Amino acid sequence: MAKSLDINVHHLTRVEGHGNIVVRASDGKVEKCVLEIVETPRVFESMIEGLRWRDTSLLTCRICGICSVAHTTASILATDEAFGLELSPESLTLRKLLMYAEVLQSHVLHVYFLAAPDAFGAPSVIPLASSHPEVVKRALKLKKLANYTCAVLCGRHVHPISLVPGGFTYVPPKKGLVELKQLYADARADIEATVETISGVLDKFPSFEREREDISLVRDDEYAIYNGELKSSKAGQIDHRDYLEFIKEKCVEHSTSKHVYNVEESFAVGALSRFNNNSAQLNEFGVAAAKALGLEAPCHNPYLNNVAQVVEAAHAYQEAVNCLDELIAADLTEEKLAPNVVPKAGRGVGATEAPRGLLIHDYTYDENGVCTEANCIIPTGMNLGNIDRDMQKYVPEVIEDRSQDQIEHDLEMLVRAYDPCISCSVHLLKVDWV
Amino acid sequence: MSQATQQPAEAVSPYLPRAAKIVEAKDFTEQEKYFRFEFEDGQGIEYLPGQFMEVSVFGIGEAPISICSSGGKRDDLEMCIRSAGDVTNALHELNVGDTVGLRGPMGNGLDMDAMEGMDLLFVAGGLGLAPCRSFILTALENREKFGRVTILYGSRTPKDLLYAYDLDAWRDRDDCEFLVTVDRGDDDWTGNTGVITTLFRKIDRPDAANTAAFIIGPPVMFKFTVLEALAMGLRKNNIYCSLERRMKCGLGKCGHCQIRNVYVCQDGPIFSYAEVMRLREGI
Amino acid sequence: MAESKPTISFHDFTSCEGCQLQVLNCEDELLDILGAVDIVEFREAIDDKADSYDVAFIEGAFTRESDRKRLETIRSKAGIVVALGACACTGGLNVLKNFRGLEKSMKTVYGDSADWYETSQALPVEAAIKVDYKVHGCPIPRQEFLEVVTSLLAGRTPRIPDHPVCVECKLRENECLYHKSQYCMGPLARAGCDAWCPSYGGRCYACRGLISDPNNQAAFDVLEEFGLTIDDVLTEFRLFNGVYDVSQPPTEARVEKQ
Amino acid sequence: MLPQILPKDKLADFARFLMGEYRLAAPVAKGHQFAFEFIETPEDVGRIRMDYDITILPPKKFLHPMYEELLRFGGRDPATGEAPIQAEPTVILGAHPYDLHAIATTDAAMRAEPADPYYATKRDATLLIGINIRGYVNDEQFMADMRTTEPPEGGWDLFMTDLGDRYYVEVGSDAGSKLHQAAGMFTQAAGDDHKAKQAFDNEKASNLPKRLPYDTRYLPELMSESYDSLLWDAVARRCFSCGTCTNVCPTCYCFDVQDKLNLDAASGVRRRQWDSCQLHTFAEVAGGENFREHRSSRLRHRMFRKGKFIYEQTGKPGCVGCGRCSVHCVADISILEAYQQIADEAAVSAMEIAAAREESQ
Ligand SMILES: Cc1cc2nc3c(=O)[nH]c(=O)nc-3n(C[C@H](O)[C@H](O)[C@H](O)COP(=O)(O)OP(=O)(O)OC[C@H]3O[C@@H](n4cnc5c(N)ncnc54)[C@H](O)[C@@H]3O)c2cc1C
Ligand code: SF4
Ligand code: SF4
Ligand code: SF4
Repeated sequence: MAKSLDINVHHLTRVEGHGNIVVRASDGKVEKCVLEIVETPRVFESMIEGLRWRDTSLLTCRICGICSVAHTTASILATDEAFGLELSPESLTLRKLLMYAEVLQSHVLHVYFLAAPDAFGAPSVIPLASSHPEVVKRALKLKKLANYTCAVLCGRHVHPISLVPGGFTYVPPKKGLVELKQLYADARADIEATVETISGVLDKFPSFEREREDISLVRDDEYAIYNGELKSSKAGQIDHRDYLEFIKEKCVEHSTSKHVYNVEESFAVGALSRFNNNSAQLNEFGVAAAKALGLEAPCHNPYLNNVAQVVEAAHAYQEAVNCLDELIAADLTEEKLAPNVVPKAGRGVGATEAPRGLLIHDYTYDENGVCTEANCIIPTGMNLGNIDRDMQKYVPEVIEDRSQDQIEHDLEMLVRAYDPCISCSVHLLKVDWV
Repeated sequence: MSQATQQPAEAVSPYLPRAAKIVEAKDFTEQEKYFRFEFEDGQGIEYLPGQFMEVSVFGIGEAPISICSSGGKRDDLEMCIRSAGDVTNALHELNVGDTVGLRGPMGNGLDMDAMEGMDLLFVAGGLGLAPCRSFILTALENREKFGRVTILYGSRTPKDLLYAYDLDAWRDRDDCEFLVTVDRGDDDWTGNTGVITTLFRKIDRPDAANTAAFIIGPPVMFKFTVLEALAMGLRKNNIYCSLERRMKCGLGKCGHCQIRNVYVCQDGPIFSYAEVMRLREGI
Repeated sequence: MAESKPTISFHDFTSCEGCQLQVLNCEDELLDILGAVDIVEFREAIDDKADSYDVAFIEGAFTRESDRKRLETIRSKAGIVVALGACACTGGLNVLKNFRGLEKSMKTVYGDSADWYETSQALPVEAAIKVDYKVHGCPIPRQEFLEVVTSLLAGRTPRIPDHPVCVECKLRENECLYHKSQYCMGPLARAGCDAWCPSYGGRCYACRGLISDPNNQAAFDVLEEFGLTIDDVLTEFRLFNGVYDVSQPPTEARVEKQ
Repeated sequence: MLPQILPKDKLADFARFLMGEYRLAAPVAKGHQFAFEFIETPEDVGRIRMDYDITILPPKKFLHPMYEELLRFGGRDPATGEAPIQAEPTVILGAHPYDLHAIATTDAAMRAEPADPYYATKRDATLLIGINIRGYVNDEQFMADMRTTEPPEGGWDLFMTDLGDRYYVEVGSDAGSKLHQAAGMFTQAAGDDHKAKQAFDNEKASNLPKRLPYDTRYLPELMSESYDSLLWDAVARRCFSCGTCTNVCPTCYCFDVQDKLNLDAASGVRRRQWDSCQLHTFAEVAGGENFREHRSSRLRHRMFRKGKFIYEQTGKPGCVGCGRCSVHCVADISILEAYQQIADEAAVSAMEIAAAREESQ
């Protein structure tokens, strides 16, 4: 009977970046229950200011190596918009394909390497390599496929090279695309097996629910990943340029990452939020995965974010295959992809869905294409408040039935379920401090 | 496309080393270690003094090392290796019974028969005694062929002296003159102190026209001792040195050891002072 | 009896964690690496904590005084310390903030709440502890990480190139950016990335730092002929090599050129 | 071996024929420049550009690859070493005359005793099909001075000249002769063809003026005279020591040898890779002594190798005048200019130069 708790998970493992979970309770009453963010501030926005347009994305993609493609995409979308650049259909397809590849890579990495050990009762992926070698090999194979997609298209996944405002600086060779297509065909069974593996451990996810506000991008024509309008499950739909209407910020002392709020005190972004807002637009493969995993919208169990990730991995896989078919048919040439950028003064907002959720870059340029003001909103930053609220609801619910160790483990798992990318959450935006 | 590949039967790689076993190993100093090798194939080796081998440790690399035993046809060969980097450090970890790869002999070396009847002056500084020893031992083994034999050896401190047993043997011989000096002595040191050029004052003036000198040591020493040798009247063509350069192939291809138009690994490492002068970048 | 495997740890400081991801991105080699070494600490992937390590890989820049202790602890527990990636090797692009004025940076981002958080100049790990080897790059090239691991296992010095990126760029037969009227840091930048950026249409911004004998005179002449002003050159320089920058503050950030 | 004619529209067929028997390398566009690449698919055949101006890297990359395995080993034990010396039958299609000369030079260097079996094996398995040039394609070329505008005496198999709708194909070896016979799409050249080739040659000659104020027979001597010139310091001020000039040079063949380990940290390969005398580590030895520490001495060494040493060693040109090193140099350092400058300052009498010029015309 754990009437008193003193949990202090220092430098939480198996997440990106540094965070501590701190829970204090006495006599069954929770006094403190927060995720402390102890990452060093990196003050990216101030570094962006003064950079020329062609350097903004190469700086901001370094906010996070895990969702580097998403950061680049948000950044170049902002620059595209600021300069009013037209994108060729081929460049658009290439960009989307890169986003799908990143979703696939990130979700696979997260589900297999960071979350699965909990489900399999292993301390980390390393013992899994010997206890469940086929699972680890499959994970590596899928991860490699996604990585290789980026390598063929833009040089690399971590800090992509040829993905720039207005187009691409490199023409992916047809040979590479054809090779990729074959590799994707070979990987279909691995995605199916992933769905099966996870459906086998569904009972390992605690059944906990807390009603929440889900915010994500939406589009009429597809399950929005690359761009779209903002939708809140509680407050309707707005243009991406008006994001500040939904995303209000405040500093909190226990976190170098700012917290956000909208209708409620906190809201959620990420795979589960996207699923809740967009599940009707999943492709067949995604639908099949959701069915096999029994995931239905709206779902308010944050632990099932991992399950939503698997559904999205399947969806992204299928979309990637479609993009590849288009690109192979399109016969890429330098004329079709080369960016033709003429800088001009203006503001642009790039809103995209990083694997961990909504990501926004907002830049203002002067007439020479030098950035004068920048604002980035990072998904994990948005989720932090929601994580605190989840923990604060969860702990009292179980405080009498579970031991301190069990609770600690559950909370770690909860935080991991959000797939927080703490390093990227820690360089927040400029807001009006009135 | 045809998949056929051609593998010419006669093509033997000059990069493939022969396996050699360490049959003797001794620490001379903290940095220098002595090795005697025998080839695993039992074929032995024939070489001239002044030649060197590429010593190979798979996974680390190769290093050119002079042979320090006397020239001729033999079953074994000796080397003295200073630990200076990766390969030489790895070699220092080896002991009797271990094997290394050897390629060679490489380089020109010098046929001492051509010097029959001449007086010989050996001047060795530091590790330069290693290649020099091959000449010295070859000369002493064929003592009757040569006139006067004089050996000058300089080292930094008494602790750095190499081949102590040879030094004793040379000192004891009465058919050669042997002088040694150290830059800095210690409490036990009773011999000469000072740079090697000071030894020149202590030997009888040689028969200049009929003397071959071997000056082997670090570049600075070379400059000063050549001066002494020339001052004694020795001929530029009769003063020999061994040049050190970076080397990779030992086959006159990789370009690293090139000095102007010569490849040290093929055309050297033994050069006469007349040639070194022509090379300009030689020292 | 099997010898015990060398122990390896990973530690992260201020960075995007992309270099650790590059380690995980060695998909083909990962299982072999796990067979050859014991990874005893890798916060991104495992829970364990260890008392000592044969080799400690440190990712990220040293950006606040309170990290000094953690770095010193790692140093004292580790046989060999390897700096992993630009942030650890040179401070990486974190150094940019030093040029923006620290207080101002923090104010811009956190407003009145700025002094809740601790920060200081961004510096290379070397500014706090001795580093034995460096794996350069933003991100690190996988092949170089593997070269370092295998070399250290074999007990030899890892072969880290000290020549310009142009060497690799030419081997890949890229059209030189200077021929396309764009400029490039390749002639001064340390190779080892296989001319990654120029091969995909980007320019090299010297994320792997500078070679040890860059010809500054030539750089100045050529870039000037190219129509760049000194400000342009400095901006280009500071993206990744602010730490070498001698023309401007921060004085603290200047470390000995390697 | 009489000259042959290949209709231009049969070139693709010929390429496909070659692909059936050999690994085929040919020039293709690489951005706005050109590169030799392996032609592997029917689509690739369409990319072959026999009208290319000059490739970034010369064909040496097939004979002396930038990375080449010398040995494989299973561990430290020398008994585990083995040498994979092999070559795939290859055709290099579309080498310009100066590149054929350069191959002749590397042939001489690599086959000089002790011969390099890796190179020799590849070279023996390679057929060379040349293509003629029409003139200079940039200001840095001086093939006429280096006498490399026509193919060398031997060492190539076929040599094609573009006569508009057809190629005039000279046959340089038995292997070349067998090749065109087996291909079955060549016919013997006739009177008109010879005339057209003659016209081509005349026009070509007028497009290839000499650019040096002296006969290059005197180049080695002029180099010797200039050893102490300030020129080398002056030029080195701008030199990045980036090694581009040597990497793109068709007659540079220096290399480094390194061991690459597998993940067991025991087995691996010993391989060689292109190296450059311009890199500051090139002549550095353990302990830090560097025998060509100064940029100027490295730059001079390269120029001397090109203008003097290689020629003295092989009897073949050490520089074929292709201009690649100068075109690709970020700092615009021009070897042609250097060759011109040394003449101005060398202690060669004006008369000697005049005599040389007269002789060469
Ligand atoms: C003809 C000749 C004879 C020599 N004889 C001896 C001897 O008898 N005893 C002895 O201790 N040393 C001798 N050396 C020096 C010895 O070769 C170097 O100390 C050794 O190569 C250092 O290699 P390393 O791998 O330990 O050092 P690293 O610094 O790790 O060198 C890496 C590589 O660089 C090259 N390299 C570095 N230094 C040299 C160098 N000085 N010469 C050639 N290549 C070099 C080698 O290929 C070497 O493998 C001789 C050198 C030459 C050229
Ligand atoms: S593009 Fe850059 S790296 Fe490549 S050759 Fe040109 S200057 Fe060098
Ligand atoms: S090309 Fe330059 S910037 Fe790009 S990865 Fe290499 S060193 Fe870094
Ligand atoms: S290409 Fe130019 S800058 Fe580079 S090493 Fe050669 S001469 Fe120097």
